[in-house]
Amino acid sequence: MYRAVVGVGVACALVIVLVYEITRPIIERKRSELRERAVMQVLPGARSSAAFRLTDEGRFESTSSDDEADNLVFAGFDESGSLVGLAIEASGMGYQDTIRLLYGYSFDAEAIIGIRVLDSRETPGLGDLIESDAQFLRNFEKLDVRLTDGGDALLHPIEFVKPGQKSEPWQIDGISGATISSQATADMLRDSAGWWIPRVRPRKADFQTTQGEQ
Amino acid sequence: MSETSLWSIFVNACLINNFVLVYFLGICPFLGVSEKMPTATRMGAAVTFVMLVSSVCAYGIQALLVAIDAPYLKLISFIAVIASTVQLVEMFIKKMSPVLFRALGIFLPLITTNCAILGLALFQTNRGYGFAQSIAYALGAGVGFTLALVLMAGLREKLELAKTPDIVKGTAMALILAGLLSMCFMGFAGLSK
Amino acid sequence: MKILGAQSFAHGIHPPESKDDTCTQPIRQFPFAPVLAVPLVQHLGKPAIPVVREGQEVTRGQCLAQPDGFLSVAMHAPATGVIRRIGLIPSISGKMVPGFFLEPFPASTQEILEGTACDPDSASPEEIIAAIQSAGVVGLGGAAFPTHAKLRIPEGKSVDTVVINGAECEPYLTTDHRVMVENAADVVVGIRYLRRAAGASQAIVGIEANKPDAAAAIRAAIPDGAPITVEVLPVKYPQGAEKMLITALLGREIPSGGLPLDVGALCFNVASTSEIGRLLPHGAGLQERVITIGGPAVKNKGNYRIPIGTPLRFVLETVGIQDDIACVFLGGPMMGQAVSTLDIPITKGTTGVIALTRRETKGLAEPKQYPCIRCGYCVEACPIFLNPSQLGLLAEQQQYEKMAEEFNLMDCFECGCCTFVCPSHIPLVQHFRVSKAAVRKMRQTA
Amino acid sequence: MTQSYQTLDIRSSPHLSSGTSVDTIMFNVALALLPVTCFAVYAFGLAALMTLATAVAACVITELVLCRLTGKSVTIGDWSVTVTGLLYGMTLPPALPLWMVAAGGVIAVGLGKFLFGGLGFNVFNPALVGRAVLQAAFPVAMTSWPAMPTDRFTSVPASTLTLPFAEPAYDTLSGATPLTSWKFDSALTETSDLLFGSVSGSTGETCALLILIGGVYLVIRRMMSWRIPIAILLTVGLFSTVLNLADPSRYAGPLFMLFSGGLMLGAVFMATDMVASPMTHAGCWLYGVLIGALVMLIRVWGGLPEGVMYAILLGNAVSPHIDYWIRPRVYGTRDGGNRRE
Amino acid sequence: MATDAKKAQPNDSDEVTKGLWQQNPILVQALGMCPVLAVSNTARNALAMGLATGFVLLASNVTVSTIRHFVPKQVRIVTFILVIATLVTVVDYLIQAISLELHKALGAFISLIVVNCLILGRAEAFASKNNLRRSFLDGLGMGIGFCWVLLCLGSVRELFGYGSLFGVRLFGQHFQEWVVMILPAGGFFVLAGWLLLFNWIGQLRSRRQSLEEVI
Ligand SMILES: Cc1cc2nc3c(=O)[nH]c(=O)nc-3n(C[C@H](O)[C@H](O)[C@H](O)COP(=O)(O)O)c2cc1C
Ligand SMILES: Cc1cc2nc3c(=O)[nH]c(=O)nc-3n(C[C@H](O)[C@H](O)[C@H](O)COP(=O)(O)O)c2cc1C
Ligand SMILES: Cc1cc2nc3c(=O)[nH]c(=O)nc-3n(C[C@H](O)[C@H](O)[C@H](O)COP(=O)(O)O)c2cc1C
Ligand SMILES: Cc1cc2nc3c(=O)[nH]c(=O)nc-3n(C[C@H](O)[C@H](O)[C@H](O)CO)c2cc1C
Ligand code: SF4
Ligand code: SF4
Ligand code: SF4
Ligand code: SF4
Ligand code: FES
Repeated sequence: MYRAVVGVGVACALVIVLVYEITRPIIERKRSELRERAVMQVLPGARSSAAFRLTDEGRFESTSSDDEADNLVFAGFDESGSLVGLAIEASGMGYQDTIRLLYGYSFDAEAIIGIRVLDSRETPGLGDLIESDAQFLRNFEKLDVRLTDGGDALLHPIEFVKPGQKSEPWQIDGISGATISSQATADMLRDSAGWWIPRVRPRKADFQTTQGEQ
Repeated sequence: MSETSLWSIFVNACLINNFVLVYFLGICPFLGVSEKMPTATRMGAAVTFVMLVSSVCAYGIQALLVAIDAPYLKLISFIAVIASTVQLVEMFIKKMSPVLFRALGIFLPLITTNCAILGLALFQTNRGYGFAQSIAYALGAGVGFTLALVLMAGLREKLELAKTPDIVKGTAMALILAGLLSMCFMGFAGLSK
Repeated sequence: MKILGAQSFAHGIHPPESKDDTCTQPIRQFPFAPVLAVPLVQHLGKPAIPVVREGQEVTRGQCLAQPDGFLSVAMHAPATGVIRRIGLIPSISGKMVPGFFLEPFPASTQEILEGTACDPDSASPEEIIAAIQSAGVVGLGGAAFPTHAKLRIPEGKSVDTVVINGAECEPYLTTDHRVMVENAADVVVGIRYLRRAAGASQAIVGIEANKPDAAAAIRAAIPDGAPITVEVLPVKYPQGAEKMLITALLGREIPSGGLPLDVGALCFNVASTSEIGRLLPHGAGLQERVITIGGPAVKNKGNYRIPIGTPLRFVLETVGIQDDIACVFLGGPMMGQAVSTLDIPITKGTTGVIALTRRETKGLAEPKQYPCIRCGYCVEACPIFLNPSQLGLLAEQQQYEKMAEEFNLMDCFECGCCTFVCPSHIPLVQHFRVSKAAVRKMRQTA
Repeated sequence: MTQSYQTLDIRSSPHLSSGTSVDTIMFNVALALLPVTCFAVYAFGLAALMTLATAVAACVITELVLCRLTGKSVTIGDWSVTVTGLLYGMTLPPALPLWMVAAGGVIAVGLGKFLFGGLGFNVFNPALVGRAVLQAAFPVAMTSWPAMPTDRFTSVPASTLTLPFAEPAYDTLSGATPLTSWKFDSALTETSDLLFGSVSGSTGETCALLILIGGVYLVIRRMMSWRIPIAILLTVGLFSTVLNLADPSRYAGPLFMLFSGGLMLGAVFMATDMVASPMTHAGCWLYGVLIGALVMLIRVWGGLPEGVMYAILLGNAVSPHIDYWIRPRVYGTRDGGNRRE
Repeated sequence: MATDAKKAQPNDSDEVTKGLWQQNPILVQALGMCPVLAVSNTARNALAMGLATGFVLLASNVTVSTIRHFVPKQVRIVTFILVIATLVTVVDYLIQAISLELHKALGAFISLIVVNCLILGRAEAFASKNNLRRSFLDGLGMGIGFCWVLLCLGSVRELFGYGSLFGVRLFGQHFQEWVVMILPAGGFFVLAGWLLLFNWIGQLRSRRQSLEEVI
């Protein structure tokens, strides 16, 4: 009786492995294209990207792009191969569910220079304005994330303010009618940047050494 | 990065993103076993129980699959392991507590191959929950499922004697009620900040 | 169950009392009709067996029929006259029942025939029970259940309290009221008999607060040291239902499907009690009773001592009625039965004759019925704590089984509170009567 | 005289009735809403008038058409659908496009009432079903509060007359209702403003005082359960007092909580809809406490500034259970009488 | 081939059409409702999900029917689940290879086809008892029946929810979206609406039929 099950099982396993092996290269190519596109979007000017992993010693080392670890950052490079900045993932609870987004950090500007929502289930027409509202996205053209002199925290943690009240470069203007989603975005960025920037900034060199490899 | 607190995971799975009313998982038993309040309560209890079991299973399998680097076996092993574990637990309960078995037993086979159970396993691995988080998630999902089911049963029982137009009877009525309940649950949005 | 010191039961309703017209007028003797129709069965139980022939002359108070078995009582001649015929008499249920047609002698003095007296202090309980049975006394509160039958206490039960029901919670009716005011002494004597027969250590008379003069009269009539108390109860319908009364007075709840006996009590109407106290010392039989004739359609409203067997038509013609009379019912407006013909006679169970005009019935005749809006008024009115709303919905779908099994239909005692309050004008109690009959039938055949 | 005997009615007892009937109750509810309606028109001008009129008309016409279509006898004479329409209109922002008002009205009566079998069987409050669907469908329009200029009696906001299916455009937004300013700007509104309605908000919710007066009228006429509003208001009051004492800077006090938003209108007129609320007195208390607690939960910890609607709808969903568990013990039985299982 | 079969044997066409209407898996049997509701927020997602489910249904019917004689009774269900899980895994990877965006939109619901009551239900109730041809036709009919209802659902939700159909905006610039249609509640309502329409048509038909009988 078990012969039949085992037989079917073996056949199934074969089929799965076969399909997996055939589709894997295609899927991986698409994935990296997708990621590349996202990175380029949050790092205007970038033309290629590479993944880096934060090691336990606090260094960054190059890793394969399908690494599923969660301590990854992506470096973006322009045509000449020089570093444009880093793309970092952040996530947090929004209005309806967890929002995941990618933001671009520029070493030169010491600022966040772009964001892109990877995943959200916010209300269409309200919460999803964080992806499309031009006014809101303008907050991220140059969002100040300078570090303190000690280099271990943001000089001005990112602040959320009511729509139209932005007066400092580290403030984020909310979206009227979607206060919660836009505030969640700000909170996410503040926490994530406060954690990552002090770690990546001193190690800018780690990213430049591998620029040729991508 | 999954530092979300257990409480917020629980509230999220139970109220804000209720499995049945928001994620649309387990609709079939939701529509099928929500006509009588006592049955609904017991069904809910059974689902919660199976969810806990399968959450633990899924946590173990995922760890194993990552170790042997065989992500393509995820689905097939989830379903196989969950189904057989539930079967084992069922036999165990039958031996240990016939009363409990009579209360929950008839539902177990129905639930084993149910999308809420598998969905739970898939979601918790996709979100990279740790062990305690997985348990909180399973508990939240189970309690949320029970809540939806029991509320639904109350409403359907109340409507049993109503003079509803003929075309609304049955599944259509259940869907309308589910839609209204789903709308009620929208009020919980934002609770788990 | 004594909440905040007020003695009452929970729930119930407050219909307008409408008692002022009759409650102050003394009881008047009613004239004899040309022909009296005395049915052989005026009580719950077996018909009595005639002991007189057609054409025989009888004396007022003479026994016309003997009880047939225990659950039956004797009938007595309401007047001195001649038995014209033994034939069929229409009854309120629409059925024809056998009975005597008695033609009173207009010239007679109408002396009441007396028999062997029964002494309240020396007679044994059995003797008292037998005396009550041969006096033909039945429950005069409306149910007409043979009074002596209640007094036979089964093996293993005992009674500590005799409850005398002077609540008279039905609107319009004032018979019990007047009886208490005018015949308080008879009531107290009646209690002596009842207490002795039941072996009860005490008696309580429950009277609604709208009859202070009745309470005072009874109190005055109670001899010093007698274990009889008078309790004044809040005015509320159905205070007079024995379950409610016993709960209010004794704080005891009669179990579902049980009798007052199960909680050591017996309940008797004051009018029944007063008749016992009036008849037994003389060995006489019940041949007339006090009845309220009232309602807006009646001209000469009041309480009358009316011979049993007086045709309703004669009663109404004697007191005079308004032209726009629309509805006549026997008993009170909450539980009384409407009559379709005036040819039926007054019986022992008749507590009142109430006639309404078009004006009062206009709203009632064909009220627009709405679906149940779940207002819960009925739930909060039902003294038995049933859910009339749910029962009503089930009744419309004829789910009688479920009504009885899950919603305690059989505990409904048809007080009508639910129908009274229902803003949707759903005939709830009417449904329940039908449903209960259906359930009884199902259970019998099953 | 003999003639009149022949026309005797034969009816079964009881031969008396309390005299209240569904249509008088509903008519009186509409009457109790009249002051609130007048105030709404005064406060928000022509826009409010048009909103309320459209809401009532949409509800009544829907009921009429559905009754005709299904061959039922027409039930608009019992006033219940008028009450539904009026209350529904009162929960809407005064400058909501009229086509949305009408669409919501059709939904309120069609989905919220008719599909369940009409009067008496709607398990959810139909007016709130209408509002909830609108809120889910048009979240932006449902949370836009235009300023009410002095020429409000002669002109209407542009948004009101938006073409069907088109997106409304607003000329001037007054911005925040009291609850929104509290929730997102931590700004409190004067209690007197809340009482007398000089604030922005839904058409019929702004004047707490008139709503209370209407409620007291209905309670005095015994057409409304006073237990439900009292339970809701007490719960909210106590809850907010405790929070306010614990941390006055974060949590608003009871007066603000009680008189702001739709709480008064909801507690007095909408939670009390008998059809969707429990039947027993004890059940009503529990239901009220539950709704009050949910309102506070959503207002204080949820994402929305106002939770009255969702709280009442959830209360409606729970009320069959309340009725099931709070069954009074049947007289003469030990365990509450027969029960399933 | 289906059309050929139809011509050859009227029975065969019944096999296909029963899934379309009288025994429609969604409208009548209420099976496999979860994916129906979850991924029908746009016409494109609905179609993709319908096709994926339909494919698995067809393939599992065929496979199950083929191996039905080799599989002992006791392990039948287990084997079927195994087969279905394999097919789903395959579909999952295929969709990823075709479009990652689509895969993301359908989310976990592709994997959840495994537990779709419809598929196991047909395998158990039909394919394990019938020959290859009939199982194929049954799978085809059920698959199409599933697809078209899903498509109807998705179209209405997209039309009102986004003002577009298959991504093409239909109502111009100023259309006000009905967000509720894309929300979960809208899924329930629209499916209920289709069901009401279906029941109504059924009622009209049976009424006409009984009328004809009377005449
Ligand atoms: C159905 C519905 C969905 C909503 N979705 C969101 C959302 O996704 N994101 C958000 O920030 N606010 C959302 N809101 C609005 C919030 O409840 C709240 O009104 C808003 O954040 C307040 O912003 P404001 O202060 O700018 O008015 C939604 C409201 C409703 C009624
Ligand atoms: C709803 C209801 C109301 C009643 N009200 C009275 C009443 O007011 N007075 C009364 O004597 N009996 C009333 N009864 C009858 C009593 O329950 C009881 O049968 C009676 O008091 C027994 O006395 P009897 O046998 O001497 O008539 C009522 C019964 C019911 C069901
Ligand atoms: C009875 C009633 C119930 C209401 N329920 C809600 C509700 O649950 N959610 C909501 O956002 N607004 C509700 N409102 C409207 C709010 O009072 C008003 O829209 C709110 O204060 C503004 O919040 P916003 O920022 O979401 O626009 C209700 C109004 C009334 C009259
Ligand atoms: C006190 C009271 C409150 C009411 N509140 C509502 C309400 O909030 N919404 C509604 O649609 N109808 C309301 N009604 C009217 C009526 O109950 C409603 O039309 C039915 O729910 C429709 O079946 C109310 C009626 C009363 C007596
Ligand atoms: S007959 Fe009427 S008045 Fe007399 S006790 Fe009964 S209900 Fe009360
Ligand atoms: S008639 Fe029956 S159900 Fe109605 S109130 Fe009286 S006891 Fe209760
Ligand atoms: S007779 Fe009774 S059951 Fe029949 S319709 Fe009228 S109220 Fe309903
Ligand atoms: S009183 Fe009438 S309308 Fe109110 S709940 Fe009872 S049956 Fe329904
Ligand atoms: S439970 Fe059947 S498809 Fe989800």
